[in-house]
Formats: sequence, C-alpha cells, structure tokens
Amino acid sequence: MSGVDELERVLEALLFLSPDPVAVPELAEAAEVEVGEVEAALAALEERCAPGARGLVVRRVAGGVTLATDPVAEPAARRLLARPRTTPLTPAQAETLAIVAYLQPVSRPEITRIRGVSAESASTTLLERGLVEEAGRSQFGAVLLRTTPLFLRLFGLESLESLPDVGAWDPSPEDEAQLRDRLLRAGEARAGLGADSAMPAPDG
Amino acid sequence: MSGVDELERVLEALLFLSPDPVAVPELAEAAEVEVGEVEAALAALEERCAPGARGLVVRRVAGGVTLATDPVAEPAARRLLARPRTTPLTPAQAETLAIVAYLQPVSRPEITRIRGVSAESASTTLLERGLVEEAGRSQFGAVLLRTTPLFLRLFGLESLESLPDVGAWDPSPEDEAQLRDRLLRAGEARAGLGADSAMPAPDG
Amino acid sequence: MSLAQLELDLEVFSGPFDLLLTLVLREEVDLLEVELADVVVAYLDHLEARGELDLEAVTEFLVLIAALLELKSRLMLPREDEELVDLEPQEAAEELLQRMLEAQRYRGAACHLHERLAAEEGVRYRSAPLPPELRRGDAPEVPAGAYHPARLSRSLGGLLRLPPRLDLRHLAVPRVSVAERLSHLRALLRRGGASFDEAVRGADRVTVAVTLFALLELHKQGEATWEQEGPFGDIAIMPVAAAPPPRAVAS
Repeated sequence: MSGVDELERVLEALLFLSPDPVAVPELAEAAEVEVGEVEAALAALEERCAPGARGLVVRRVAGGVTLATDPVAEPAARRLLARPRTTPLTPAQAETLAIVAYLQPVSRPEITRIRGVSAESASTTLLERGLVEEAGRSQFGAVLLRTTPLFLRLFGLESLESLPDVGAWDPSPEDEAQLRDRLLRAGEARAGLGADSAMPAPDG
Repeated sequence: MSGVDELERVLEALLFLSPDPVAVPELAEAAEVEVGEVEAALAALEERCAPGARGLVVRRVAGGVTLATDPVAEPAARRLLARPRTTPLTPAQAETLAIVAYLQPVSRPEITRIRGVSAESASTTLLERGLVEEAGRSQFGAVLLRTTPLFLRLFGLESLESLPDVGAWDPSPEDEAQLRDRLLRAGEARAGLGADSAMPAPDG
Repeated sequence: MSLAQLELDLEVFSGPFDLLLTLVLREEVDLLEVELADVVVAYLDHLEARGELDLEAVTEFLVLIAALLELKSRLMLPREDEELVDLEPQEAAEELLQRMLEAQRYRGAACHLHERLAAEEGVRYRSAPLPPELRRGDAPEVPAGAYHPARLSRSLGGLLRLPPRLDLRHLAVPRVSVAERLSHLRALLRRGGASFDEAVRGADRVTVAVTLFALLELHKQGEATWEQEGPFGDIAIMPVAAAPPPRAVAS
C-alpha cells in the first residue's frame, strides 16, 4: 500500500461494501497497514465527507466505522425506496403461486413436477416477499407451502374460496384431486419436451 | 431542491442506498427535479469520482446508474469480506450465456441445437447464479430463458444493445467460401464414387 | 483441462489441438491424413496424466472429435445407404456449414463475454439491506388488490394444457421386428436353408441387422447353424443336422 491517498480510497471502498460497521483493526488487517495509518486515512476521509461536503458521511458506531447517507437525502430516499412497491410477478412466479394457491399445501418437488421445470428460485422469491409460507412437512419430509394472508390482500381476495374458477381456462372443471392429477400429467409431458435429449422419445 | 451541489449530494446518497441501478427518470422523480438537472449533477459526480480520485466510481449499467468500488480496493475487499468476487465462467457456461444474451428469449432445446451438446448443467448453473432467468414458455411449453439485470451489472453493460453485433464473429467471407467449397467437393467426391470401389482403410 | 492445452504430436501435425482444428478447416492440413485415433489416444493420455475428469472439457472434446469424424467420413466413405441419407450431398454440406458457422459465431461471442467479465474484475457493488426507516413492503403499506386474481387462474389454466404432440414423421421408424424376421428365416430353413445374402436381398440396413439378430436367436434355440468360408464371404444358413445347401455366389 503506497501513500495515504490510495489507502483512503481503499478504506472508502471497504466501508462502502460492508453492510455493518467495521472495526479499525479489521480495516488495518484488510489493507495490510498499521492501525495508525488507518486512523490517519480515516481522519482524512472524515474531513472530505464533512457534513455538507458530500452525500455520504463517516460514522463511528458500535465499535466500528461505517458510511451513512447525509440527512439531506432523506426525503428523496423515502420517495425512491420507501414507497410501497408491488413488483410485477414473473411468469415463473405466477405459475408457482397459482399452484400453491389452488393445491395448497403443496411441496416444492410437486411444484417442479407440475411445472416440468424447477421452481426453486421462484418459490424462494415468493417466500421472501411473504406471499407464501412454510406449512409443515409432507410424509416424505418435503417442506409444504401455502399462501399467506398478505397473498389474499394483494390479490384482493376475501378467502381462498374466492379464487377464480379455472373453468374459464379449462373446459372441464373437475374436483381438486383430478386437477392435481391432470396438472402432473401435463407437467411430465412438458418436462419431456424441455429435456435436452436431441431426439424426443417416440411417445413424447 | 436548491443548487446543483445539494442535488449531487442527494444523488450520491440515493445511489449508495439503492440495491439496484436506478434509472435517471426515477432519480429525477425522487429528487423532484428535471431529468436534465439530474444528468448535469450526475456528470459532476462522475467527474469527482473519476478513476483514481476516490474509492468509488459511478457506473451506468443495466439501464441505470449505480456506485461501485474502484478495482484498487479489490485485494483488500477480498481479505475483508473473505469471499471471491465472481467465479469465472466455464467455456460451456459462457457459450450458453452468449446464446441466451443474443437470442433471448430462447429455450434449452434451442441452445442445445446450436451448441450441438446438452446445455442442461450450464443453464442450471447460470440460473442458480442469477445470470439468466425464466421468461415464460414457448408454444411447445419449453421454458424460455433470458438474461437478468444482474448479468448486465456483472458484465458492465448498460443494456443489451451494448453487446457488439454477433456478426462480428462470423468467419470472413473467404473462410466461409473455402469451407463451403471444401464440403461441396467432399460431397461430390462421395457421390462420384461407385458402390464397388474399395473402401479406404478405416484409420479414423 | 482446456482443449487448448492438448498438445499433439502426430505424423502430419505437431502442435495444439485448437491449431489443428483451424488448419483442418482452412484445409492447410488434409484431414484424410490425420489419424484421429491418435488424437483420441493423446487426449486419453492427457486425461490420465491429470487424474481427474472435467466433464465439460470432455464433452467439448467429444463434440469436436465427432465433428471431425463426421467430416472425415464424408471425405472417405464411398456412398452411404440411400435410405438413410435423405439429404442431397450439397444440402447436407450446406447444413453442416451453417451449423459450423453458427456454433463458431457463439463461441466468439462467448470469448467476448469472458473478456468483459475479466475487465470487470475488481468492480464490486454494494449489497446491504436498507436502513430500517426505509424498508419497504411493510404489510400496512401494501395496497390491497395490487394483483389481479385472474392472473392465477390463467397461469394454472396454462399449466393444464397438454403440449402438442411432437411431429415425428421425419424420423425413420423401424418397422421390422425380430419375430417377423424369425418367421422369414424359418420359412427359408423349411426349404432346406439359404444364404444370408438371399435372406436379406433388397433389404435396408436395419432389416439386415434385425435379420442377423433373428439368426442368432435361431442358433441359440438350436434350430439353425451356419457356415462362412472366409471373412466378408457369404453365410450359408442351414437347419440343424441338415447338409449345407450349395454355396451361393457372393455378390
């Protein structure tokens, strides 16, 4: 590490990357310099980030150093980031959510069989966004998923009974067990299609 | 909002807080100023973050603006965060990613056809790494793939349009003509040989 | 192991495999003179020396060596069975050419992506949760009815549709069965035997192969035996314990 200037740049980058405050000795170790040099570089950085000079300020909190935003940006940040946002569902998420909504509780492997392709990332996103939640385990030990109250509210549904009839998209409305069977059959046919075999199976 | 200085500070703070690149109109809306003012303030910020000036740089990627670290901090960041930045792509993954990037949305069987070899494990890895995602289904029910904003960010691309024309890697017309000639001559030689002629020793 | 590292030392060529490919495609090395078997052996030696199996690299090698074999077989084989080749030589060459060009295009694009990613080395983006006061998506702030329920039934309805059956008419479906060839051979045996050439006269390659299976089956069952005077000679088939029929003239 040569010169305070470069060290100051490195420290700024490290503080930028760390979600939590970093202790000075940790910074010194990462930058492979002495604690005293870090302190000197931090002082220079603090001066350049003095209130009013930039959008970021250096804060000493919880036994460490961290970068934070200047309060001047607070209203704009609220407008940009804090407004309630409902990101549109991707096709994969909508398919996964529909399966959970109509067949719940349902396991991930079952969702995969119905879709003919892995639902891993879609169901993880739905879990993170609070639209589905875990509901115990199946007899084979797979985690079961069901929809949440937030799901009902986002879709403006009073209860699961108010889910729209699939009949509009399927000329022969049937009871749930049959629905599941038919979904699985269609899913397996699709999985055969999506497979990378150069030559489809003769009964494909 | 008074003066470019304060706007520049606000923008820096917004970019610091935002987990993804932010489009300029969104920044303008959050800061309650015109797009032109945002562009001017961003230009000033970019200048102050010119390579070598600070630990952070302003990047235009994935259709928006974002802050990133200057590579000068990479060794220290590696030590502090104890994780490598990105695993390099295997040749199979790079080829699969290239096909998705240029032909999206594209199905796995189509990728397989172009590569002449299964794309199953490569595309699964790309999905897991978040570089590609599902984009609905083809008319035959095969899942279609497209690249993600993360792909644009990791590859430093402002948009898919910043990818060079794929024709750039076509063989020269001379090479192509030679190859064609060669294959045609091989075909003629074969057609011209009678069934009775001796077969060359199979040394292949 | 990257294929670029595979060093070859052949009679007509010595250098890296990648270079050999390029030279073959530019016709600076005559593929007919390249012993592809030696290339395979060199590759196997490399694999063994390395002691580990990189499936991606092995697959890549298989694809390339298969392409070379295809090209070489086109160069050296007199003529294939008409029934198995439904493309005219020119069409076949054109199709092969287009496929090679397309694959080459995306290999080039892949290299470009590699370089781009390498150029981004050291650029890192922040990933940190928003400060608590800015966290979005808190339940009370989420508007009710943001999504339309019809999206769900439509998605499920889409999943219920069975994909259309694939059209496989372009694939040659073998229509010949072992049972059918068995009865054909048995009919010939009842007449005292036959030569294999007679048994498969005018038949396509698949039928010839299935007839051979049927013949093996008859031998196993103890119904037939055979004689072949020399390599590539005709095969005389006869019922067990019966005298061989006069040897048919080899075609």
